[in-house]
Amino acid sequence: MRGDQANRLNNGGLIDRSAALNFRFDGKTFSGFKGDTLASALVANGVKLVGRSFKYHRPRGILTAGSEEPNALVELRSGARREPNTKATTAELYDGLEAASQNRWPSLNFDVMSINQLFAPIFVAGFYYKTFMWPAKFWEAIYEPAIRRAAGLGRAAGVSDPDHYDKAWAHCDVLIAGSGPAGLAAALAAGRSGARVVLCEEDFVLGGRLLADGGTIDGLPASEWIARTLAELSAMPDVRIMTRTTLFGVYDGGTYGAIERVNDHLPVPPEHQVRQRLWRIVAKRCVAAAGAIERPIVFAGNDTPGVMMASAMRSYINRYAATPATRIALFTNNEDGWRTAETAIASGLQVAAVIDARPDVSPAHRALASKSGFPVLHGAVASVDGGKGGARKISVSLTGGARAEVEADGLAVSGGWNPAVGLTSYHRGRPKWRDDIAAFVPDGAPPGMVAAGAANGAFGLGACLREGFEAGAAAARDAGCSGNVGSVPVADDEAFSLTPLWHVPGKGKAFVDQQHDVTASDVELAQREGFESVEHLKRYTTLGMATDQGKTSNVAGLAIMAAVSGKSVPETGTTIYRPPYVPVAIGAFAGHHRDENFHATRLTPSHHWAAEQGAIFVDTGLWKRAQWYPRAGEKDWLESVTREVKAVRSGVGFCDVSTLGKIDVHGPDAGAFLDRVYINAFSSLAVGKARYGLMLREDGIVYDDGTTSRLAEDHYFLTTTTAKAGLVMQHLEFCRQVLFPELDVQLTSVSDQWAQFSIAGPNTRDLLKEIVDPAEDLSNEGFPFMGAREVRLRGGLKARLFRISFSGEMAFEISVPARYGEAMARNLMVAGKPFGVTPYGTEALGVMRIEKGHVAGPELNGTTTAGDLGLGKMMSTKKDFIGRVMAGREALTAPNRQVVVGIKPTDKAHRLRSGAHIIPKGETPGPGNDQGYVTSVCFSPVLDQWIGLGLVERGRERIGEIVRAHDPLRGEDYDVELCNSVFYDPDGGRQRG
Amino acid sequence: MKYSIFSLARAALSGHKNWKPTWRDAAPKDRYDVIIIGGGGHGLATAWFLASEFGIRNVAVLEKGWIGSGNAGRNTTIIRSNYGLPGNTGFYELSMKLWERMEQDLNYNAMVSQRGVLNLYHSDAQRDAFARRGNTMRINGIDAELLDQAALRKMLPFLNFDNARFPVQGGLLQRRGGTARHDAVVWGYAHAASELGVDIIQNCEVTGFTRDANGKVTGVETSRGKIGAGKVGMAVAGSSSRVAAMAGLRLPIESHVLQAFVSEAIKPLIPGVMTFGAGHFYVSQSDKGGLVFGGDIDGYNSYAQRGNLPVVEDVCEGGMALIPMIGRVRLLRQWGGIMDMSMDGSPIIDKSPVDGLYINAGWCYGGFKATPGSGFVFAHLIARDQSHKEAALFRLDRFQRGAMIDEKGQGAQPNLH
Amino acid sequence: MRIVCPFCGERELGEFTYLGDAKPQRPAADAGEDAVYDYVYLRDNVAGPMSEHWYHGGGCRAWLKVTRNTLTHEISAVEPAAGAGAAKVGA
Amino acid sequence: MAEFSWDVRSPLDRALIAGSYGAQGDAGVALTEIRDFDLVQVMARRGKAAEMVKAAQARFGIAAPETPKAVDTADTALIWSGPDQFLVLSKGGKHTIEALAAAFVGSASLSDQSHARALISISGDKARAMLAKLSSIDLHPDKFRVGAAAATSMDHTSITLWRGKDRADGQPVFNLLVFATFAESLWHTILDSAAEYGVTITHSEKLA
Repeated sequence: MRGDQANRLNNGGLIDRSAALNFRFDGKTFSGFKGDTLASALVANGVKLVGRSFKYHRPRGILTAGSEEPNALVELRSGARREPNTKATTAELYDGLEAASQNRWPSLNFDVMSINQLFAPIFVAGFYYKTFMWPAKFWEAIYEPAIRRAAGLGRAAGVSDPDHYDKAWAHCDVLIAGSGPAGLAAALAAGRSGARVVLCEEDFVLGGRLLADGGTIDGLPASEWIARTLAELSAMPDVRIMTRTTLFGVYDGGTYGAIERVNDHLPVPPEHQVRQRLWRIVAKRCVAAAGAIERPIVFAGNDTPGVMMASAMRSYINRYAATPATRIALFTNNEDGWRTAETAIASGLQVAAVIDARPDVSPAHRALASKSGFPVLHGAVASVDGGKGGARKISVSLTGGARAEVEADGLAVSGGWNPAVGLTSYHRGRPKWRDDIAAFVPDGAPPGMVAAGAANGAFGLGACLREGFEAGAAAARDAGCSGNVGSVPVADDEAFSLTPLWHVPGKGKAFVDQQHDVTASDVELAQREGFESVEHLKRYTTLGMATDQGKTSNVAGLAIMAAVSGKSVPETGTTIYRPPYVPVAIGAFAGHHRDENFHATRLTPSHHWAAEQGAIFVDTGLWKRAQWYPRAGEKDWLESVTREVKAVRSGVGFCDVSTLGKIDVHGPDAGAFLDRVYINAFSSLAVGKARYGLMLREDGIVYDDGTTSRLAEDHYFLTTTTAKAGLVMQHLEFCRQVLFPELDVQLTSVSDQWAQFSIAGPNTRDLLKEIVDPAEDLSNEGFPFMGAREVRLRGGLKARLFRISFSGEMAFEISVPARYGEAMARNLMVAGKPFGVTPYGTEALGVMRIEKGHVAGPELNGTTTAGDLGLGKMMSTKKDFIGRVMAGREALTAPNRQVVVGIKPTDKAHRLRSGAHIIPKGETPGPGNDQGYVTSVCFSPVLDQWIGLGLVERGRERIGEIVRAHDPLRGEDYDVELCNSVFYDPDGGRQRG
Repeated sequence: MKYSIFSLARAALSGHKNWKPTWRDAAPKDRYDVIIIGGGGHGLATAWFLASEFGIRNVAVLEKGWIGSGNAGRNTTIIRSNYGLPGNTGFYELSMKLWERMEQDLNYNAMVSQRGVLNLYHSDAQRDAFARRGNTMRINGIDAELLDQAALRKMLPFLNFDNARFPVQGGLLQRRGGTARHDAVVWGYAHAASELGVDIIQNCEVTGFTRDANGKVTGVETSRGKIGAGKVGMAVAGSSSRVAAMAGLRLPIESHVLQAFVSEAIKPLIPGVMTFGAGHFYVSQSDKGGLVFGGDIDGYNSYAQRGNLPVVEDVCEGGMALIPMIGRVRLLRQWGGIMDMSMDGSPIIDKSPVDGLYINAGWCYGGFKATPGSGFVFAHLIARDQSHKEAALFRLDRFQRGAMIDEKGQGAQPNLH
Repeated sequence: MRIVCPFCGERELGEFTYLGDAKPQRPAADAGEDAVYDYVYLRDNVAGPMSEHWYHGGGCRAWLKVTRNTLTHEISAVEPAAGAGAAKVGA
Repeated sequence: MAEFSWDVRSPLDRALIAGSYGAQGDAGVALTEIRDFDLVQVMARRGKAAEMVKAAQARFGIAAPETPKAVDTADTALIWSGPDQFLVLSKGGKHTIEALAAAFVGSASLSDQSHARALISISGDKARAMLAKLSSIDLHPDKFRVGAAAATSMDHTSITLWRGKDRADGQPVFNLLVFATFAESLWHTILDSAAEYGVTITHSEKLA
């Protein structure tokens, strides 16, 4: 093996010989050229052994020159950018590329696991289902770890992906997959019609098979025709050509998924650029011109390095000027395969023999053989000798029974072509069989999609151009574009004569799925064991489940199954085709949405002020909320929170509660509307008043709660919990638009319009007087509990003031337009200074609500009724409302339901924890006496102990009972007392005062 | 045919020519004591338990396609018994115990792998909910551990702890949870049931029920003719409404699409099963090496067995948010299954209002882990005409009574369960 | 999937939220528990064209009645809910 | 008596750093935040769409948009925001909710959104390429013409988008209203999307 491109032809190829690129494979340095793939550069350097197979660790080389490659998989790049299972055949060469073979130890050349080949007689399809059952404990301990280590292919980086990804949308009239002759012709026709066109090509150069097979189009050599076509397309402003972009999926409504490898051809993406971009392309029509995939023939030793698809060999020779072998044999069952012999001869390579499975060979080819001096053998390849050094000798079963041997270091194989039916089958359309080409062609394509060219079973160049052109023109027409399409590109149609041959019986392992090491005898075994359905075949043998998704193996596998089960290939049928057409990086599907950008972040109007204060923030849905405001010297969160609570209960504090959902309910029927969505009445609420409301789902379970105020006869201001804001808006719009369209009511979210602060504590009124215009009457008479109205602040700003209390203290909530939110926080600090004003966070808010026995999220858990929450009396009996009827069902009104109750440890020093279960004293915990659980806890500075709320069976009837808080998860079990859920100021004097 | 390493070695000597079919491909007889509609895991398990536990061997399993062609072969293979509500907790533990002996019971390696199932939490509220659930499990004799962040950092250092929108704070771990090879479960039950005389009839689609004058079901009409039966059980999750409609029933069920995904095979990367608590993503790694992952249902009614891109993106976003090292691992294949989404997220195993017809339905996306338990309690119900005690709350009339089993607390909106 | 919002035009799936079958009608206040049970819990679960409620929450906030085939996802009709754009009622 | 200042802060006050961002060279995207505007949502009452249109005509001298469009007067933009509703965007207090109340009595409900949104103007020759990463709607010059509007989403966040008059250099201008509490988050996403094209960032007190 030499590192100097010894197998590079001196002329030709679409490589830039002025741009030499160095790369490393398994630690050895090689060179290649710009325009190479890793595979072509390896070929040019004479590297034949590239990987090891999945199960038997057999030496493998390069089989194809495209994304269907099963064997030549490498770990590309290194460190955090290591990409396992990268196909060398599609990896674009760049300077400094690093690649390593995979699934071998310690080295590719000497792989210990190749010992598996010795056990091959036992390691047949499905062997693991029949053993490893005893002793039962050994599976996880011994067998499975060994199997897991042996399986898998490459190694993932194991550290965070350092690259960025994004996603984008594109819209077009006509989307074209593939830039071979059919795709380019489709683009020409559609573009000339005036259609908006997007053409996706997975390769980094346009042309498809033209790049390797050439031809004459409109009297021009293919390369010139491509250049001319590209020039014409580039001049069309609404034609977008995307190379390095694979259309991988078809979704509903003409939405397509494509992956653009924006910078995979560079060592690292340039600054500010992404590695890959996921495209969602919306297209009125799609032309699938993704070509066809040449299929192997299954024979013993068909996985030997040096055995290569005939078309791939042409690609390496013609496109890359790299010779996979010096003395080539060709095994074909069709006319097209012969092109490889022609190519080899034209490039000065030796042709050892052509083995043609057909009864006849054309006179032209016979003449070629005699002129070039190689034999034409009628028959089939029986086996290939060779190992990791590559093929050496090919033995042939001649028609009639005799045998022959051919010395060659390369064997080109052509079993015919399978149209790429993936895209057209993703809506579960089943491709249909065509006898003349012995292949499946698209049928039942997704709406708006049509296949053209080789993807549709048209293998001649002229036919590809005609079909592509017509499909492009028709697609544009269907999309409403009627420009003059001009004339169709013209080329000759080559003959395509094929005699189907799938499998050459014989001794030795003959591989159907090379990556998964599925052999012809595995297929036969599956049939013998009853796994005859193609889906069973796939699942039992893993045929077609490797990284190539069976692109080179599926049809051969089911043809062999058909043969052994005595059915035809179409009767046997295909498995379901599933996207993506090529594997797509998970990072690309995620795009920008990772790390801190996983989801959007909502900030309260006072966020930056709170951050300045050193607040600790907590995630509440998308919100960041101030959780507490630590001060120097405080040893933990509990000390800070306790200080905040005490400051509120003894003086005054404030908290940004802008996260509450806020909805303007307008219209003459606003009151009637609210009567239907709340269990209690709102039409009777006086203007200037607020009322607590409870909403049920239609199934009678509590949905949400909040305070709603009547600001005008036809204007209510409704608040929701932070968690349910969006959902309640959606629910109310459903009620308004669907359930009660007869009501004249309008809804607008004003959640973001208002910065809302709760100001609480005995000194609240004193503080407010500093903020509010002195003309406003804030006295208990002038602004009583549950009052709500607009007020003017000092300086003239208008605000809304609500006398409502969550903390149980004398409290108001004040709303100012959001851009004043930060100023409000600052002003409250200034105005409150004489009163020791203390900003408090959600923890202190939570402590005070528990002390006060208010229910919140942990109690409104989607399974509790109004009765469970102790709010059953709010349910109006005078009106219908959402959830009324279902709330009355027997199990929801049963006397033994778990209801909200207060809980406190009998040992005042003991901490109470949420999630502890309630078990009667003296009983062994079990499913029969699990009577409920602790929902919310806090350390109550007022009671100087941990307290909580819980949902406990018949809890309200059991006040004073001592029960067990059972918490085996945390190894605790202690006595608690069930008590009134209102721990603090039960008669409510403080909030009314 | 007994499977073991010895039988394999023997077979190897004869070139594996002597293996018999894993199950007999039977043709329908005129009449059976019990017909099970649906040759998935649940149906085959039911047949096996009828034969092995309840002595009813004149049983047919009717499958419209090939066995395991429905959700049994399309799921993400997770087994666990970490449920929090009465009805579910005991039932799934019964199922877990049956998983633990399945391979010996069936003489078939279903690769039951108790590698642990970890639900991650990202907030105090989630931790508290997990504590409640974990304690329920412990009270029911099920293993559960509440782990904090420090423990997770040691155990799973690759999770995104420090650069995350919603940092992982801890998790609820059930070590006995894990995975099993889904197809092998189907084949194993088919193999064992067939050995006991159960007829497994593929390509036999039920098109209607035959009823007597009293309305009692007397058999089924199929694409392969009428077949009589003493009792008929349906285990056709995904198609429950369609089959029930043939008997004139409407069910509290909607059919939804759940997508699932597998990556290319890579060397072992992720040890157990884990579920993201701040997005829709869960993942395990198959023995073959692929990351098997999924998320939420697409959210709209569907029988199409395929989904759309927004959910693919949503799931991968969750994956990248939780495990940023999987960015360069490639998604290999996506597929979709039809979920029987019930109105409270829990299954229905009950006699139907039609005499002689028994319903096993509403598995949402949790049916795989239930396979052995479901088969056992359904067989019990059919054989004894009485609910097994661990399935006593899975009644069809629970919605009328208000006795829902709603783990997620989402109410009668199936796409939220 | 793409839905042609009668107000906004064609939009992608991500802008919409699904509720479900639009056929069940909320029973009158005096219809009784069985009728409400039926409305809340029982579904035809149609395999084929089905009328459904979708919410254009990521757009104009209109509730829509969409006729969609649950076997193919093909959408054949979209109309606004009775109260979406009701300002034009009688106008 | 304590001294207060009621200074206003736009939701992007902290996040917006005027200057250039991302790739060097000629910036492909220009981002301008427009601050301190009045914005009123006008929603027709049941059966009163025609009256609302009439009232708008009387008040603004032009018909309010009944389809997804934005129309300008000398001092306002009326932007469609949903069926039978539109937004009135203005500066300087001429069309505040108080000022508009009388005009729509009986025909429409008004809701003040002045502080509920941030307004970002996006322009430049890469504006469309950048927006294609965020918006699923088709912004092709022939499909989303000057004056076109959309109630849509970006990054799962509801927004209102409309195309303003082209810049003097012929480059398109897209105006985007986003909910205020989401603004900083979306802003960072926009910057992330625009970085590869180069960005110039400014803020302005004037409507474009």
